[in-house]
Amino acid sequence: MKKFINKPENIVAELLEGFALSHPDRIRLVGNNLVARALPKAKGKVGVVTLGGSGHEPGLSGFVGEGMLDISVPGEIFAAPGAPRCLEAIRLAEYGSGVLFIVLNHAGDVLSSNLTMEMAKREGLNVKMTLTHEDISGGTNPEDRRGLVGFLPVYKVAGAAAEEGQPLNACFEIAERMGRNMRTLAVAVQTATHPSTGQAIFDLPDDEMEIGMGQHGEAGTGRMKLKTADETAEIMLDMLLKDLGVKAGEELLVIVNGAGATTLMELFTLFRRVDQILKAKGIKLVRAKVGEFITTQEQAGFQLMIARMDKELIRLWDAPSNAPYFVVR
Amino acid sequence: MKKFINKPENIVAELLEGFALSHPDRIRLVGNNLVARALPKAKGKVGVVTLGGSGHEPGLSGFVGEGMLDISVPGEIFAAPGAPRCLEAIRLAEYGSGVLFIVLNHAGDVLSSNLTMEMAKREGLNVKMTLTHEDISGGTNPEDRRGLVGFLPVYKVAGAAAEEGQPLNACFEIAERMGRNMRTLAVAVQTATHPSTGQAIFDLPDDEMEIGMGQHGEAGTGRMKLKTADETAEIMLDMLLKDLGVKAGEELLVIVNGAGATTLMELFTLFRRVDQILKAKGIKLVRAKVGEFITTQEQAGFQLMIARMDKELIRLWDAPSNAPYFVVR
Amino acid sequence: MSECITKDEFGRMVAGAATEIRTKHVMLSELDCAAGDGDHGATMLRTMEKLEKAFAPGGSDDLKICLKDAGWSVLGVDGGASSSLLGVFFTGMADAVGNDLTEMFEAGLAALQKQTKARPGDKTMMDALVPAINALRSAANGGKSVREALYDAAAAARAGADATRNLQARYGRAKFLGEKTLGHADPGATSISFLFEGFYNGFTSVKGESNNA
Amino acid sequence: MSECITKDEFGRMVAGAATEIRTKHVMLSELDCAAGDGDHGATMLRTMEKLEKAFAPGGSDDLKICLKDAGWSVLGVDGGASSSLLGVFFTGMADAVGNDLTEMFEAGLAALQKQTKARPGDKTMMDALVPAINALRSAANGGKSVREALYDAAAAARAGADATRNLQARYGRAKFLGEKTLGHADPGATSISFLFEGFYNGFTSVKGESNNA
Ligand SMILES: Nc1ncnc2c1ncn2[C@@H]1O[C@H](COP(=O)(O)OP(=O)(O)O)[C@@H](O)[C@H]1O
Ligand SMILES: Nc1ncnc2c1ncn2[C@@H]1O[C@H](COP(=O)(O)OP(=O)(O)O)[C@@H](O)[C@H]1O
Ligand SMILES: [Mg+2]
Ligand SMILES: [Mg+2]
Ligand SMILES: [Mg+2]
Ligand SMILES: [Mg+2]
Repeated sequence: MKKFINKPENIVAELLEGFALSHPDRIRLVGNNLVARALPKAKGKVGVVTLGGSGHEPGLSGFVGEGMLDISVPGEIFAAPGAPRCLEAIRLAEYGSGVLFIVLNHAGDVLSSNLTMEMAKREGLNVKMTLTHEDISGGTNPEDRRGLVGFLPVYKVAGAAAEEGQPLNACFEIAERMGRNMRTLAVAVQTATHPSTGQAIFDLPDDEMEIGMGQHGEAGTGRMKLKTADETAEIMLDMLLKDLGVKAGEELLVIVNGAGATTLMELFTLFRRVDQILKAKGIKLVRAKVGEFITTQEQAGFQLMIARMDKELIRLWDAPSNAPYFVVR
Repeated sequence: MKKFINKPENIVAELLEGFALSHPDRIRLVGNNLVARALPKAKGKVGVVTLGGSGHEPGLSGFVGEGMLDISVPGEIFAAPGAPRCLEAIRLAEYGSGVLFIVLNHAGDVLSSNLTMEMAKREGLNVKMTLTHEDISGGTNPEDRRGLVGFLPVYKVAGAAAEEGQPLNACFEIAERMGRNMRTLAVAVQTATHPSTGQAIFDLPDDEMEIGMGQHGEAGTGRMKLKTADETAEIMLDMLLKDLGVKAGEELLVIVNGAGATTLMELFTLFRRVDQILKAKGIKLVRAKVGEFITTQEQAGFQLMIARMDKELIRLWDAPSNAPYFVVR
Repeated sequence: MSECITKDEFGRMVAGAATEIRTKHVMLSELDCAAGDGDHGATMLRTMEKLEKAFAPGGSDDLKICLKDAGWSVLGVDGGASSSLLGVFFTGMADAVGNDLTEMFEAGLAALQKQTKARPGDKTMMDALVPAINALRSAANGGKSVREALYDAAAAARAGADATRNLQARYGRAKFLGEKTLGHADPGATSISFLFEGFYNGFTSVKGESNNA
Repeated sequence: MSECITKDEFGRMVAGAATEIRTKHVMLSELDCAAGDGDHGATMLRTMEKLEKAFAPGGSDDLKICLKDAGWSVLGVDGGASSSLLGVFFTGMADAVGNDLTEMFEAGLAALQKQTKARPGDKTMMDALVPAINALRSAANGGKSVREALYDAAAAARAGADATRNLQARYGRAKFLGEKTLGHADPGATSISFLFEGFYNGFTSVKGESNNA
């Protein structure tokens, strides 16, 4: 493994320290290694909290900032944080109007957040939890659909709603509406090495790719020969459009998220084909985002996300943010 | 090679198409595949133009936008564009007060830009060219020092000066001052494959790294056993501080630029050590930027840049920008 | 067996379990590499550290306080599914202190079953934990000693863990691997079998007796 | 040799050179892989396309216009150092149309030398180009025919290119590789030798004569 790290057991603490130091005006570490805004949100607004494993930078803590998250609870490498730190984060993000807790559907995260919710309720905290699960490779049962890069629009629109002073119920409804209207599919072509163990997290023959691969090398169902950019975009977009039931005239947000080693060069090439297909079908591509938002170390591959937008969701997506890895003017 | 591309000869055209489509409000392709702002700069201001090979995304075209570049001239993969398109860009970026032409010191780019300057002068265009060459691995002769991620502060401060209406001479002086006060060193641990040829661009044994490796696998001088993040940061920062002659009390901008496959996790870890060392030496780290600004496909490694800042340079660095990969509010 | 367990006795059980995990954590990570993310050994090591700390000399003499502390700090290991589940388990046991050991374990299991739908057959830690606790119950009902009960539990846990080799994962990360999980024992079930092995070793250690109950 | 060359004659030379590059471009890229970025063959292919197009039937009959067009479109190949340098070279030749072939080549070289400091010995295209043009000059001064002059030039270019094997690069990307460039011929010098080989082939082709000048 060729990674610039020090002792494996210190990776998370050191990366968080570096992250906070590189944005001293915007980010600070509070409590038990929680990532929070340097300037907390004004009293009376809804707090927005999330949790998730580390090793996926800039996800998830890169989206803490005005207009997005108040606090993120980073776990160990690829591992959910436990309930105690989540509870601590929720207490800190209570500015007087309750807290929205955004959870990506992965076994460990759900376990921790269910426990957190029980404890928070016992303490009388006003928390609502919303689960993202838009990975269509999981089949039709929503429980089996993982939360992938769809967290990004959910953080963005719910964060913007909270920032503009909407009440907890409204923020929750917006997050849920965004969640219901989005779908993601991932593809992997090259494994990552686990930074603590130095082991490859999966194997894939030299000429194959796997559609449906999860965020940590959890296998998908679509192992096939490597395809061109255009073919790959066509296969994946087709599955997504069908699953979401998109019709001509509807308005979509598209996100192309690089897994780590896949270049922007490739992501742009793929996005170009997505745009062409949507145009041909009369579907409106109203917003787009191409880059690395949640990575899996140096894995190669990408996630393609589509989301059906409405006027309010677009307005909230466009609202200002100063999160270090999602600045909107 | 596992890359999502179509025909190798179409890579550049397709990636540019996708890039422009993903930012239709900010970017459009003009003329002969030049990347320009969707809304051109106001008349009477200085235009800012750059050139460079493709395959390094988001560099260089990702920094076209209000407050940074007006037009970038992308070449083929890793290859400088020729003079004709550069000349075309300069003509288009002439808004009445001349054009600043920012060139990174690489053989092909310098050749093209010298030719461009001759032609531009013959046409009576008012252009000034500034060359960035801050790679200290090239030795003491400035001609041998390549232009690496230092283009970023130069684009930023010169772009901001042009945006606020400073005359060409002033923009040029600012770019030169920024250029004189910056130093970069790169390190590579893993090769990239050339997207057109499918070949590895260099070889490196499994347990080694190379300090001084250039943007395209041009060898450096510092091949050594792989080091920890802390050791690597110490070695590189030490060389940079010496070369720039930084003294206690001075103010620095630091950029850590990932080569492609090196994770933000690692870059944060490295940055943390840089911050610690500077604190110990009494040097002030006033601004920082950690991410991928110029990449070499899926190469692993990073560039560390330091720059001595003054009040005006900091002000210009902080000025607003809406370049897709460098948004400042 | 229907005696209440003392804090010292449970502390010895924890120490025995910690020794067991410390000798075998590499194998746990290897199992987790086969169909998970390779971190289970590291998480179990951190879990045992927290458990030992909660029972360290100088701490409270109250078993309930020690177990509550253990549960909370295991929840705080931040190591994904397994540390959360074990944290819940020890917290559940804490709530039943005052009852006998079997009842305490049953209370831990009940708490756990509120957090996960996984049941024996799903290739999770439940495949070792449920038979182990069933064995404790049978031993208690059959009038066996704590030592004998723990011996039976360890044997049942081991058998349960071994049997996961032939199962397909239906919970946790591994569920997405389907058939590929066949042929490897579940890491979580394996560590439960090590825990019960260690509980027995620890319980018997001070008395200096041999392993045959 | 002090005759002026016609547009058709030069067009045939270009066609010969294009054929040569098309058969050997893979080798050029391989040489560029050894101590560069592996794209030299591709750049040369695109360069030859532009050259051929400038001399394609239906275009101008004026050699100066054709060469100006060729130079400008080769500059526009966007292929890094070599296409810019060759673009400059053909532009320089265009400016000397009206003089004899040797003088045209010398004018191209002079234009080139304004853009690069590389000289023979620096392991660049200059190591083939300078001897080739020197050979043209000697042939002309010695009263040889164009055909003979081009034959000498091709031989000199090949010898110059071969000799780069023993040189260390001091210009272009390869300069950063220092000693590692030893043992491989310079790609740019090699393509210059192919160009001159092709110029000779093309010039002689229509007359249907054998290769021995
Ligand atoms: N929902 C669940 N119910 C019961 N046990 C589970 C569940 N999810 C995971 N496990 C257990 O946890 C083990 C994996 O633990 P570990 O590797 O530490 O966590 P993670 O999977 O988060 O990396 C699995 O082998 C399984 O025994
Ligand atoms: N400054 C220079 N002067 C003369 N020739 C040069 C110079 N730089 C590069 N070359 C020639 O160009 C060749 C490489 O061409 P090519 O691979 O097409 O361009 P690039 O190096 O930009 O990828 C070298 O082998 C060398 O002969
Ligand atoms: Mg894990
Ligand atoms: Mg090149
Ligand atoms: Mg695991
Ligand atoms: Mg080359």
